[in-house]
Amino acid sequence: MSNVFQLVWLIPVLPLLGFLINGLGRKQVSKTAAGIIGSGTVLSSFVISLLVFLQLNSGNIPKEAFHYFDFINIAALKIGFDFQIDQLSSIFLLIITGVGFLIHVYSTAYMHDEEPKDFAKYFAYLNLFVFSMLLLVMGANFVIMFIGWEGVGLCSYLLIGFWFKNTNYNIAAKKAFIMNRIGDLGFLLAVFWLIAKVGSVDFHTVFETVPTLFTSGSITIVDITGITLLLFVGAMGKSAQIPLYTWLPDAMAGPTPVSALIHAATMVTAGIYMIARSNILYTMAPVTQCVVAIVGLSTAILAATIALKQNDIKKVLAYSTVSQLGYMFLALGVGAYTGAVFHVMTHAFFKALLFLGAGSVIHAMSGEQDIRNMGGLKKYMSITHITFLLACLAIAGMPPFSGFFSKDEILAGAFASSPLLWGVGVVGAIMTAFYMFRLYAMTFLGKFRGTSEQEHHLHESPKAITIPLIILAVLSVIGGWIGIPEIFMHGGHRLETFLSPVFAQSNALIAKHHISHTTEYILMGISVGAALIALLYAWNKFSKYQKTDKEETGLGKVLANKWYVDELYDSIIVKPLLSIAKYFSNVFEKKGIDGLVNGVGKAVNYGSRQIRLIQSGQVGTYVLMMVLGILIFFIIQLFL
Amino acid sequence: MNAIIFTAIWGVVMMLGGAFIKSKTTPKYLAIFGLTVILLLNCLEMNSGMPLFAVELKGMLDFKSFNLTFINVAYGCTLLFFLLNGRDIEKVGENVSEYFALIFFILSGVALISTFSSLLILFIGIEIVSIPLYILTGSDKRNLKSNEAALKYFLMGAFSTGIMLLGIAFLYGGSDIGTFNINLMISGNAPMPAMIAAGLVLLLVSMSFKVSAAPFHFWTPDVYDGAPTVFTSFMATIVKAAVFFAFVRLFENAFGSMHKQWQTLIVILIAATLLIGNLTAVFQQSVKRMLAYSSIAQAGFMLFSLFALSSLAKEGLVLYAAAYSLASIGIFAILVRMKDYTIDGFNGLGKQQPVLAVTATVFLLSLTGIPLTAGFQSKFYMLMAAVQNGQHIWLVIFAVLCAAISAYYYFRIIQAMFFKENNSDVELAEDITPAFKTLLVITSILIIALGLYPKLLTDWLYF
Amino acid sequence: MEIKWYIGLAVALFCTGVVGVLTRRNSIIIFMCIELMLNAVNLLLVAFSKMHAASEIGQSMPSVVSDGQIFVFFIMVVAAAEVSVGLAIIVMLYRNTHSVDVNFLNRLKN
Amino acid sequence: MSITEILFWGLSILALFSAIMVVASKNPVHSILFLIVVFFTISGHYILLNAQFLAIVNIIVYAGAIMVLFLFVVMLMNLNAESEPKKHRMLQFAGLISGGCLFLVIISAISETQQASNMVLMGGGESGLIKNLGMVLFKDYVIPFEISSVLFLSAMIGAVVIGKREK
Amino acid sequence: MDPKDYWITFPELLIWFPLLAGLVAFVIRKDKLVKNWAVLASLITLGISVMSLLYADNTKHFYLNNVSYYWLQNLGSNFSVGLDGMGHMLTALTAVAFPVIFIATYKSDYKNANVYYGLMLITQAGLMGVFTAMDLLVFYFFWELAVIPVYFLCSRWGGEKRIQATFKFFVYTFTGSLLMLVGIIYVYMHTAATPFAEHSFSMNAVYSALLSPAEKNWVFWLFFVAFAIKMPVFPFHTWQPDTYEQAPTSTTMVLSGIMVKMGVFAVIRWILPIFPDAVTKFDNIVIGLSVVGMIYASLIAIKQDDLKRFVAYSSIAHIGLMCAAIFTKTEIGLQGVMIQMFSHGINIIGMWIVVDIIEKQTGTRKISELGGIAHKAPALTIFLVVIALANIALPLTNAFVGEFMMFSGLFEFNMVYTVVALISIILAAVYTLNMVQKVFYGEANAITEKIKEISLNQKLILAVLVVFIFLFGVYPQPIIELTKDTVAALVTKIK
Repeated sequence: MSNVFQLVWLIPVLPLLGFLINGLGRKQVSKTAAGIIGSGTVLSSFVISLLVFLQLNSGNIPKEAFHYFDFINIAALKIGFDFQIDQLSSIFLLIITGVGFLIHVYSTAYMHDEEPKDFAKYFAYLNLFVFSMLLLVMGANFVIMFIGWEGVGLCSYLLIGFWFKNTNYNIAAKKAFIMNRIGDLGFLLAVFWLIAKVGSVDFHTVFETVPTLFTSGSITIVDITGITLLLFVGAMGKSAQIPLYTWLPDAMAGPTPVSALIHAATMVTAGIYMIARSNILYTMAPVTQCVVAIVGLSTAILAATIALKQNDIKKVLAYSTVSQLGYMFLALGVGAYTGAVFHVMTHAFFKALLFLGAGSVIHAMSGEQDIRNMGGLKKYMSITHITFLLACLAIAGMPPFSGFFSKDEILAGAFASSPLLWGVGVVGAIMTAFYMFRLYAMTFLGKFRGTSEQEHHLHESPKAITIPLIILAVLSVIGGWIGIPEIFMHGGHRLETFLSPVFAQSNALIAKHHISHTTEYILMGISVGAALIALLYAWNKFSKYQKTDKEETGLGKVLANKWYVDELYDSIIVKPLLSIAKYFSNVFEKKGIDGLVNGVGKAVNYGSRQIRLIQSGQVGTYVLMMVLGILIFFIIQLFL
Repeated sequence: MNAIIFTAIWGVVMMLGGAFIKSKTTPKYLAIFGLTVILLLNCLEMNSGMPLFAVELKGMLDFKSFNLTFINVAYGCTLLFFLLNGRDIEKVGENVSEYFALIFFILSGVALISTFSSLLILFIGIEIVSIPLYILTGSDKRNLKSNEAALKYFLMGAFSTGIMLLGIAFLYGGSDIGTFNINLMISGNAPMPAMIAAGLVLLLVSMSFKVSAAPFHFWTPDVYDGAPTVFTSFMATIVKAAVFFAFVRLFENAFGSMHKQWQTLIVILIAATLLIGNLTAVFQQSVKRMLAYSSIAQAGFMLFSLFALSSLAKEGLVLYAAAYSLASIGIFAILVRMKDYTIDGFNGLGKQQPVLAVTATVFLLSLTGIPLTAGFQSKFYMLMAAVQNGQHIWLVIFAVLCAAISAYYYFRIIQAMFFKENNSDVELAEDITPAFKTLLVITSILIIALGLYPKLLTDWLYF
Repeated sequence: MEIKWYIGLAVALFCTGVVGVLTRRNSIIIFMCIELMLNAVNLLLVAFSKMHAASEIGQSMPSVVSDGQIFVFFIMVVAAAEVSVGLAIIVMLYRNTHSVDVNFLNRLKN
Repeated sequence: MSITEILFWGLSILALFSAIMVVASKNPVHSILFLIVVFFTISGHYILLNAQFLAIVNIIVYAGAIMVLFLFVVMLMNLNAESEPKKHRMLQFAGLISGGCLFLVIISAISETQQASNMVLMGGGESGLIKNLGMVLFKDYVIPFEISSVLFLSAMIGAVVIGKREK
Repeated sequence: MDPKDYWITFPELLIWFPLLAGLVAFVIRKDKLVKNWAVLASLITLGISVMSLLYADNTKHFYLNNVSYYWLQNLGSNFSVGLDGMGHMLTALTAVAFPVIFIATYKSDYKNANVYYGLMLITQAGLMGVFTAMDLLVFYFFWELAVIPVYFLCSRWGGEKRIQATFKFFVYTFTGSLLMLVGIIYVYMHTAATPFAEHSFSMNAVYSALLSPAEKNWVFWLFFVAFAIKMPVFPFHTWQPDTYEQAPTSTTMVLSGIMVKMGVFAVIRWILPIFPDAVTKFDNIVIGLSVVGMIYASLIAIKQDDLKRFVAYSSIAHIGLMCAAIFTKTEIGLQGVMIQMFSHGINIIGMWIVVDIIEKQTGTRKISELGGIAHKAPALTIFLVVIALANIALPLTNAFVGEFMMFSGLFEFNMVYTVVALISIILAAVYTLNMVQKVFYGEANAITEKIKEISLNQKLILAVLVVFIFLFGVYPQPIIELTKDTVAALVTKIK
């Protein structure tokens, strides 16, 4: 066992340190210091994760989790504060710390207009996020994972609402948090269910014992399905799937790097990580898998359709993220776990790149986000333009860019389980290509449509922005080559071989279905071809786009308004809830319960007022009462 | 025996003193001195078991330490009453020494009815207690309320005497051995013959009248309200407690063996008394009248001793008598000094007279039955006795609910004293001497001491 | 003579007194009715004492018989005392209100 | 029907009649006189029962002292029929009914019991004689006797306190 | 094993010292002086409690933590007090809370401060007594002793509608405790004899009282109503918002921080062991009520505009969960309650401190009138946000551990309740974030313009609380270690 593993705990702790320093000393530290601390910590944990990865790659893998201290330790339940390092988590570690680092660097430039203490605060939050995300992926049991899980939710809340003076941003942040919360409840319930059934939350224990318990019958298929479904609810919230996806587009209120890091590269993929982590459970619950696949696919399509009509550069990217996430869930649903993870990785590269590029554009346009007021930017900001184009190609799934490999793998998996899924998937892919290039064309091609004073200080962004762009561009070009399918190159899929131990159990259960190479070629051809056509169509349609103020009509309007989903939620959930609350607090509480309580008091008062009238002051009455009393007593005593 | 003889004699002394002593204040000191001596003599008799004069009792009286302890309690409270209210008695009218004399006669009556063992003594004792009370009630001659109270009290009192006598007559006729001795009257718990039953009911009624238990309580509010406040204080506390003691002793010794046969009547009495007393008190605006009703409510709790009729209950009764008397004497003593008897009259007392307010709070808390006060212990004993008895738990619950209501009206005064402001800065209370304050403080300390450690009292009851 | 007749008579007189107390307003008359009640009781007691005299207990211990009559004696004593006080009170009230009507006594109520 | 029974019934009816008249008659003076009659009849009963001492005391104390006192007071206030207005009927009626009920209840409770049919020793019996009662009174009942003095004292003081005019 | 005859023991110290300190406070006339005296005294009490925690191990130091004196032998009641795990934990909470409260409200001046602080300290003594009582009668005494001073505190120094509100509170709780008294006596009458008396109030005797199931079923309610009112559990809660709104904030802190725990504590200490069968019989009703209460209170909290009422309702929701968790009778649930009792105390006191600061500075509690405090007073905001997050049980805050365990206990009991109860967690997020947003974010308005950053000692106090929040959020084990014996004993007793 190499001593690198003794440093594992540093990976999350370093960003935490960064958070503490920047957070507590936000008044003292200068901008540069804050930037250096922020990025430096993440960089160093990246280095460590790299070392860890190399260790794993060289085949020495820690047998069990690293135990640090007891979190909860009672007779009924033991939950340690444990980290688990295996292939899966190491991949994610690399993505998080790597992309995270780049985005930190990017941010130093992007946020430089902020006041020093806000600047420091921003980096503090960013580090805190990285810390939580690392907890999420390193946690060796569901509870630690959940800690990270909610932690990232919190950070996204804080960062979306970073400019807290703007109420709409706060509301967006709140929405994000609450929708995540809804998902988290699913997660929690699943955990409780596990505790009740398995009596443990450790990944090792659970994944070892569940199959045996299942065969022994002490866990039924119902339990497993329930648990997995509930976990998936959690994933829905975190990874913005139907019906809990609406928060993600609103989350674009946050600073662009945040959108890149949290809402594209890392946090939103937590759901995929979690399901991939507990793949065995899912493999044992086909119903759930089916649900996952369907939800994923429909999300992919729905989001894609919406993206077709969005004009806010970040909104388009947001919806494309949602739809890409949908693809990943599709992959998980059809049991192509490797594919999902693969796509997470590539997506992290190109989507981060897209966002950062968009950020650079917005930066150049001094805050303008509406692509209808852009255009022809390619002659002002070439690096941004190039990298953006590469990213678009990647996401559109053009070979040999990274997106192609991962998406192709997913589609292949889908086809294997049912051609229908594949078909729909392809449609999604086509739309992806279309809206991405609509975006690209309207932004960079044609002639500039913005105001003149926007125009004359258009400029290429500084190094700190462009370098990350370039690095990411490279990655999103070559990133896919670690997963070259069999048909091109035998043993080319290094990722699969690397990850295979993680999914060993599931793969044992899944019947390995082979698609003949010819079919695979055909599929590939169709999807790529279709996408290409859509791409070219969008290219020349929108490169000569003119600003028109004619209203969208028909389907276009519906799409532009995102299928009115927000309005729907508002009217069937939010409003009724609020009115009930209103009724309770104004009527039921006051009139009902408290009314009852006070009613007793009133009754006593009333009784008092009445009963004292008997005290008439007349001796005659008094004596009469006495005599009556005597009579009653006599009757009771002598005749009853 | 000492108590009876010497209180009677001292009454005569006070009476004659009235003829010779011109000073208004002297009788008070005379009375206080005399009562102290008598108290000591009674203690002496308790310890030695020997009275100064050997009188052949002929089964008329019974001086077991239990009864003597009660006499101590009653006399002790009276002493306190003298100390606190001496000045106010002087204010009532001219015939100060006569008032004291009457009080002493009442005390001898108290001693009689707390030691009687013959119905004859009970009858005479009750009359000795009542007749002077009629007079004291009417002693504020110019005040029509006082007159009215006196007449009402007298007429109804005489009426209830009639009832009582009829009852006694039936008992005499009904008991096979034709006796007035309560210990021999009945034995065994065979279903009682009709005449005994009739006698029992009539006695029950007349005694309930004397202790103002509903539905025979009607005289109480008017009389307590009309009588001069000092004497209200006296008759609402010591006298009432004494009559209660007699009540319990009568029914325990005479009818204890057939307790179950008449328990129902007691249950009705308790329920009615608690309900009416507490409910009616809620709405009163005059503190004096409110206290009158509250005394009815308290009687409801004391009746539990009759309901249970166990040793616990009897201890409880003595404890209750002490606690209730102490607290009421205290609160009345303060009331007497108040200018305005309405609850608003107490507004802002806490600022003007902190000592009065705080002690008054202790008294009221005790009357409410808040722990750490004697009031709680006594109620606690009563409830324990009742629960121990086993039947009619609903009655116990009903009782505590009524106690909750009682909190409602007692706390109105506390609120007035501490939490309400009085706009004018006139004196709320008059001639508050340091001695008076000290006495009040001592009283409240007594109450709390009893509340923390009731054995102070209960241990005396048997040895 | 059976005791029940005496009981009947005494109770009848007693109840007449009660009715008087209930129906009259003149406090003196009410007071007289109360005296009537007391006398009824006296009669009853004497009758009972003689009843016991007839029984074997009475034969064995004559005190049983005399007890009742002594009691009557004491009742008379008490009654006398009561009367003196009662009339005094009534007179006092008459001095102040020039009426002996109990219905005028309602300053104290509720 | 023996002579005693005849006397008993006669006296009883007279007693009841005059008792009712005490309650019924308007004029206070009349009620007093009727009350005196009642007392006399009751003394008669005492004599029938051979309780001579009580018979005498009854006449002296009640018919003599007490009733005269009453008479004085009534005269002093010169109350007459008109001076008492009607109590309203409702209450009178209720009083009548409840009083009657009381009577019925007690009688019906007691009359049927076997105790109620005990015989009363008419005429004979020594214990009612002054000699015997005197002995008992001063031997067995000395305590109550002495104590009743307290009662009288307090009554006396009371009368003084109440009666004395304030200066 | 240590000698039996210590001249004084921890429970005694914890009770008598605050009591004496309170009595002393009455006679100190100078306001400043009495203020400092109160702080000092409470700090000393804290010291004592910390000491007692060092000797918490009852297997070694039994006679240091338990003592019994003759009191009313003839009734079979002795003045016996003792500290078990739960007792230690709650006395510690009480000991921590009071200095925090005193220092946090150090700025605010009261008329006749001596009376004020005297009563406060006496309240502390009463609370200590409740948590240490090992004799049912003694428990009842302290139960009342703790309430009476609070009654006076609230009605004397409270808001304008204080008298009615407080009086309602008093009569409500008083009725409850009287019913409990009947229950106590009834149980007592069925206990075994002692050398001195035919029955006994001592804890063991009471635990083994011979009650028939039927009797247990109704006596249970006599006890439960009293405690339900104190906690309070829906629908007995209506006194709470009014009282919290009207009471002076420091008293409100005592009420909501500690006094509320009296109810929870009492249920665990007395109801569970005495009426296990009845608990099992009625668990569905009680848990149902609690869960409904959680949702109900949370919904109302969404609509509250007054910060104090807001906190009150959110507290009701939290307490509902505790009550439900107790009645699951599961080890994990009860353990969760133990942790949550402490955490809730800390968090809600913190919440009140912030509310108090805001009210003191702006003169209003209306959420609608506030806003934009964040950039006027960042430190305050950060503290509040942390506390708010603890309030919605975010992981790594102390509340999470407790609620996690309670929920998982509840889940073991019944899944449906858990789901419903969890909804209230969402609602908690909704109303808490609403509040944070409306009060602290957005643009500052006329009222909040003049807000200044909080003073150093306020910072320190809040910092202490925040440290607690995170310490027990990350490493709750100490509390678990402290209380797990109690829980184990309970669970075995019930099973």
